Amino acid sequence: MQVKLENPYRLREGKVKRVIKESENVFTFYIETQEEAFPGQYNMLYAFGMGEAPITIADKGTDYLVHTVRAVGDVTKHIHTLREGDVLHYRGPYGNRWKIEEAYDKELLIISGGLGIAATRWIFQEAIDGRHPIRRVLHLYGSKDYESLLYRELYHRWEEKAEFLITLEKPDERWKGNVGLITELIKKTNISKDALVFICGPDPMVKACVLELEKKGVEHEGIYASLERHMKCSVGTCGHCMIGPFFVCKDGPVFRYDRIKEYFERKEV
Amino acid sequence: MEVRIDALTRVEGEGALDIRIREGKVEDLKLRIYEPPRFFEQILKGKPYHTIPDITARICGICPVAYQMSGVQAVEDAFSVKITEELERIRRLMYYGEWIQSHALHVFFLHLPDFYNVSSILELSKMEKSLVNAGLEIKKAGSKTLEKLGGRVSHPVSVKVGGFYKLPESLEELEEPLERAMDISFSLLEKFKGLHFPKMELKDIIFVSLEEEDYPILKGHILTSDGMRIRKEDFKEFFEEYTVEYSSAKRSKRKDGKVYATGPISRFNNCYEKLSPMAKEYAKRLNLEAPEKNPYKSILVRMVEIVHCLERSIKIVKDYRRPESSQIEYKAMEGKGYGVSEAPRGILWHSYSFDKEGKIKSADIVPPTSQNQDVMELSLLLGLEEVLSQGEERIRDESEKVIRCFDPCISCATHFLRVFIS
Amino acid sequence: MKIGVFKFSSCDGCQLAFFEMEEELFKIPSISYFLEAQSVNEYGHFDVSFVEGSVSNREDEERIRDIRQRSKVLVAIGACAVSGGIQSVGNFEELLKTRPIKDYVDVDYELAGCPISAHTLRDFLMTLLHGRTPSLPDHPVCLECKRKGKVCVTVSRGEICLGPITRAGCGAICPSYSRGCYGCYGPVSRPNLEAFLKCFPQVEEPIKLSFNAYNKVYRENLWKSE
Amino acid sequence: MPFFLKKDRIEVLFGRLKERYKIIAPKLVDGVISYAYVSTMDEVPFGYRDHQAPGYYRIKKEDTKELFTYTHPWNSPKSFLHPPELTLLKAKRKDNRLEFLYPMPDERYALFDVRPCDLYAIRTLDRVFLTKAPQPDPYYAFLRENLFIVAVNCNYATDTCFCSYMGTGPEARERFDLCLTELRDGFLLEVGSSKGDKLLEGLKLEPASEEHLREKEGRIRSTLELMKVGVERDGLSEKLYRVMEDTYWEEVGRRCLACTNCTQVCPTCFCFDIVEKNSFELEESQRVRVWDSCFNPSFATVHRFNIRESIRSRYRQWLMHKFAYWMDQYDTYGCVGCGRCITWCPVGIDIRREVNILASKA
Ligand SMILES: Cc1cc2nc3c(=O)[nH]c(=O)nc-3n(C[C@H](O)[C@H](O)[C@H](O)COP(=O)(O)OP(=O)(O)OC[C@H]3O[C@@H](n4cnc5c(N)ncnc54)[C@H](O)[C@@H]3O)c2cc1C
Ligand code: SF4
Ligand code: SF4
Ligand code: SF4
Repeated sequence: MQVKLENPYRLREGKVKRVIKESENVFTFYIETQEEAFPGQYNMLYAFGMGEAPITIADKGTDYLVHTVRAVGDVTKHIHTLREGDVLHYRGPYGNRWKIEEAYDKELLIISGGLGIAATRWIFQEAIDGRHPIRRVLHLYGSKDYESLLYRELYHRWEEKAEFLITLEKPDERWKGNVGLITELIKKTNISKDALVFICGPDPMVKACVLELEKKGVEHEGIYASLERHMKCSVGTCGHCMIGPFFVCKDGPVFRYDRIKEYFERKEV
Repeated sequence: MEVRIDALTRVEGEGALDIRIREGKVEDLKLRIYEPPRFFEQILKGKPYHTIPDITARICGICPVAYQMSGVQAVEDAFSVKITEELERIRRLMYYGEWIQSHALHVFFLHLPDFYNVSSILELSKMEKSLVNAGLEIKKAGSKTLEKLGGRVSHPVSVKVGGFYKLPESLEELEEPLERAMDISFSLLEKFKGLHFPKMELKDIIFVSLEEEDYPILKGHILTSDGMRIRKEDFKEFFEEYTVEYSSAKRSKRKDGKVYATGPISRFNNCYEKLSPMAKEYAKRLNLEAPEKNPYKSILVRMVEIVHCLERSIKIVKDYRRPESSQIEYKAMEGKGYGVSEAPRGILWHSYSFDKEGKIKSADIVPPTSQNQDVMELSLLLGLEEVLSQGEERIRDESEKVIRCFDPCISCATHFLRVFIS
Repeated sequence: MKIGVFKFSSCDGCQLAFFEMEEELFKIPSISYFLEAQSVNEYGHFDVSFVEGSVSNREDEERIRDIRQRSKVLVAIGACAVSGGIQSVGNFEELLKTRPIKDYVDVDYELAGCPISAHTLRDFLMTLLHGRTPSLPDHPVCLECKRKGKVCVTVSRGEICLGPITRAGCGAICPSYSRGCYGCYGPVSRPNLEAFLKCFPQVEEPIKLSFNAYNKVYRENLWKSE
Repeated sequence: MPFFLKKDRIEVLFGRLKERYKIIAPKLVDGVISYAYVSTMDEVPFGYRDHQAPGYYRIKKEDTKELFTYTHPWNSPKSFLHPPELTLLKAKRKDNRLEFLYPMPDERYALFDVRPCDLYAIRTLDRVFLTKAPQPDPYYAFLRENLFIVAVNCNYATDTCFCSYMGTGPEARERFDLCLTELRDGFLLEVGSSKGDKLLEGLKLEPASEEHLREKEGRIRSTLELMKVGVERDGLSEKLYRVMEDTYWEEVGRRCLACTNCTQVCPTCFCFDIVEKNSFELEESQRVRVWDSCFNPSFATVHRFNIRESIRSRYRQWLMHKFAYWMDQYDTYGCVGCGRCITWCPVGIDIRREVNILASKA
């Protein structure tokens, strides 16, 4: 018998169209591809001899997709050496997507912490492109300092179309806006009880935001969070990304908060 | 003039050499081994007998099997254990593996660069790539034998009192590398013949080796070139260890004060007749004859011994059938035991006494390098005669070359009990 | 990349691993200091220094501090350098004072093993050459033992095996030769010693005889209790 | 239709398998019954009996003419379907480009003597790698599709066996090609697939009698009765979900060595790591899948931080996965009751006992 199955480990290639230096160790890559994908999904990016790393699809155009990568380890550092015209090997897209339709006729609150904005940029842009019946789109973005702000060239457009608020933890004299943790910003902001919330950021930030949202009367059913876990296969077989009964790689990375709450909030699950 | 070599290179372990020259003559010459002693005999005290092969192996990472073999032999001697011929053959094979590996390491990595006046095998490989590759292949045959029988090259894990923890199903995979190493060794004949050897003759020294049924390696009694045959238990009656102030390693001399040498040249001179046919042939083609008294030619003797080991190994491998049992039963008992074998560098003598439960009461180990320090100094005196007038650089260079002929292993030499300041 | 290889109190077995790398030894660019391998050595600055052996006296102590100063990355290789080695058993009997490298200077990486395996050394060097961050195993020998399909000697024959608390890396050689691991790679960083000793009180002796008896983990948890 | 096979005719069956497949069968390796390559039936440890208990395994030769006197081998079919090391891809640098090769395993195995628990474990692995995976794993699929299974029903159970409690044995019910039950003077031979039919093609076989069938039933029943300790399966996962914060986990965590043995010998534990194997000068690089374990301290690290730092939490992950999460993920328990993790735990932690204690706290 001949086994003819699509090999999930098969790598495809895309040309790097454009590289943007966002900050000292964060670069954004535009990759040529016509692959279908949805906001919230990620690819496994391959670096020869180094391994693979899951990286969110930060945005997508008709013939390209966007990855924003922070150089922290072997794979990501290698990817940072890529320049226009180089070839990137990857597989994907994997995982589920942000359920934007849940926000129809409601308020949509997006909360991004640090690099988490890579996972919300695309869905935010969709939400404000006018095709979705969403009452109000609000995006809160918390970042460490001025230097690490990502996607600065897009802010102007975003601010025109939606409420896009930034807060910095450790600002310098260049900064005129909000100062403090993102939870402070949530506190200050007017959010309706039935708002739909998308969060992406480090675990502790997600937890803190949920607490703050609870205070505003937002139900856990109305909160979605995109999680990060150790991942090797991305197709639900290596076991590394498990959180309770869920595989973050295939059941997530986006989870409705009430579904993962009891595992996510528990220590060491 | 004082010539100092602060750190000898391309030898195992670290030592130094001080030479004082006055009016064209060496006035004083000191081989200083400064590695701190590691007190093995003391560490062994109180430990159970079965730890001997694992602990004593750590005296030397280059010839651990030698320590294991002398060690288990001493325990077996104390407990009156008689190993079967079959198991003895496999012990020999393992020991051959170590000789091949260790000799090839010395010949190609440490010694050969001297004959080409280069700093290392890395440089040598740039000019004599195929020679170096050949050396690697020969060494690999030894390494593979050790890995197959003991799990790894350095500090193999399979040797125990009474035999082996486990023996492989088959040794078939060793045949090819061993045979290839043999072919390669012969293909290098012309290269070795073409090496240039400075003249030197060690006239008045005694060659000391073991003597046993075959060319000595695993066991036997001590044989001296002036005709003495000494039982292993009497070793210390004829040879004595002493220390010198400037060195942290013990030395050894014959009680009658004669300087002696142990190692390849001594074995070759004392037991030439027992070499395998191909090894004899190899020696003949190198125009090497016993007695050979030029230590510079030890490199050739090592090649001859490699051929001997390869020939014997191939036979054992071909005849190999896994023994019914990899070890024989025995009981620990009170007593004293001796073990002696031929490490690649020469005679390695162990003795232990045990209490009723087999705990070690005392341990005494005499490694080859301790024994060879006097002959090394003597050879230096001879070897330097020619070059004394040729400047410091040359003296230094030649001194190291002389020392390398003896393949000293300083880690072995500094294993010992206590420093006596003389 | 400038590489230095240094020896302190030891048996030489870990340096041998360089030679046992065979052909690949020749692919290492620029070994600038390695007494055992070459006669021309340069004692300058090093990108990576490999240190074998334990520190036993004043001179050693000064030497290791000097090497540290000259080295961007310092790697302790083998049980002697990582734990003090077999000779450090003497510390407890007040025979001598010999200590692991980390007791004197900062160490960037520790390659476990008595001796280290040529394979591990190869992978480590290669990882550095490829510009990767080396990651060394912190799981027990048991995992390797099972990956190799070896039968557990403790369960099937009642042998004492230090596998469950010993750092992987050797390829589970001892269980492969039907004997229990005697711990030559030293402990994993957080072994459950209490549980292990409770179940196998007889392992205390082999741990204390072992080439890693003076390892920090054992020093602090095992010898203290006395 | 089941057949009756005389004792000596089993050789014929073995011979036919050998013509077509690489046979993996029980064999004595270092005094333990292990799945390994065998070339003749003499290598199979007929007449031996394994005695297993928590942290204990020994065998003894029995004075008997019966063949299948032992239980399952210490390792499991997992070793061959999801091998401990498998190359997923080979990448090669060539003129500034990368070339990729995806080597598919090409072994055609026949597993001779698969016990009901392990047969069920294969079914579980099928779900993990094929039917419930978002993308079926072709490497597994290849080995699986070429696999020929000769199941053997158990006439004996050792003290760590509890398949009956997990509903997986001691009788094989599906997914075999052939199934043997040893009877007093022969074998009952059942055919479970067309592959099985094909292997028997042309053999003259005697149909089994009512009596043969009755004997089989009797034998299965007495094996069942040997299993005295198990777990209460009904509602188990719900109960366990309720005790995730119980202090008892701390208690087990204090005993567990995190040695990973249980996960490695378990026939259904599938977790793996993917590691790079590079050539020295990085002309070539392979991605290799190797067995991993949730007890490995590096298993769940995110940004240098191990999410499950305590052994307690790693033990909880293992047990909850087997008996609770698995149900949600694959609609079956992750445990088939083979007892391997009990036997091969060096400190003898008995998962049945731990499950029962935890469940009783719900
Ligand atoms: C669904 C998902 C989406 C993601 N999206 C993005 C994204 O859009 N952009 C992005 O930049 N990242 C993203 N990540 C995170 C990224 O995948 C990880 O950071 C990944 O581990 C990077 O791989 P690496 O090989 O470069 O680093 P790794 O080598 O895996 O290192 C990862 C972390 O471990 C540390 N580390 C490295 N070496 C060692 C060592 N030897 N010992 C201990 N710690 C070490 C590093 O400092 C780093 O913090 C995402 C993760 C997930 C799960
Ligand atoms: S033999 Fe030792 S290393 Fe192997 S599983 Fe058993 S306890 Fe672990
Ligand atoms: S099994 Fe243990 S003692 Fe044996 S080589 Fe490996 S780490 Fe060393
Ligand atoms: S959890 Fe234990 S008893 Fe259950 S299938 Fe796995 S190894 Fe067997």
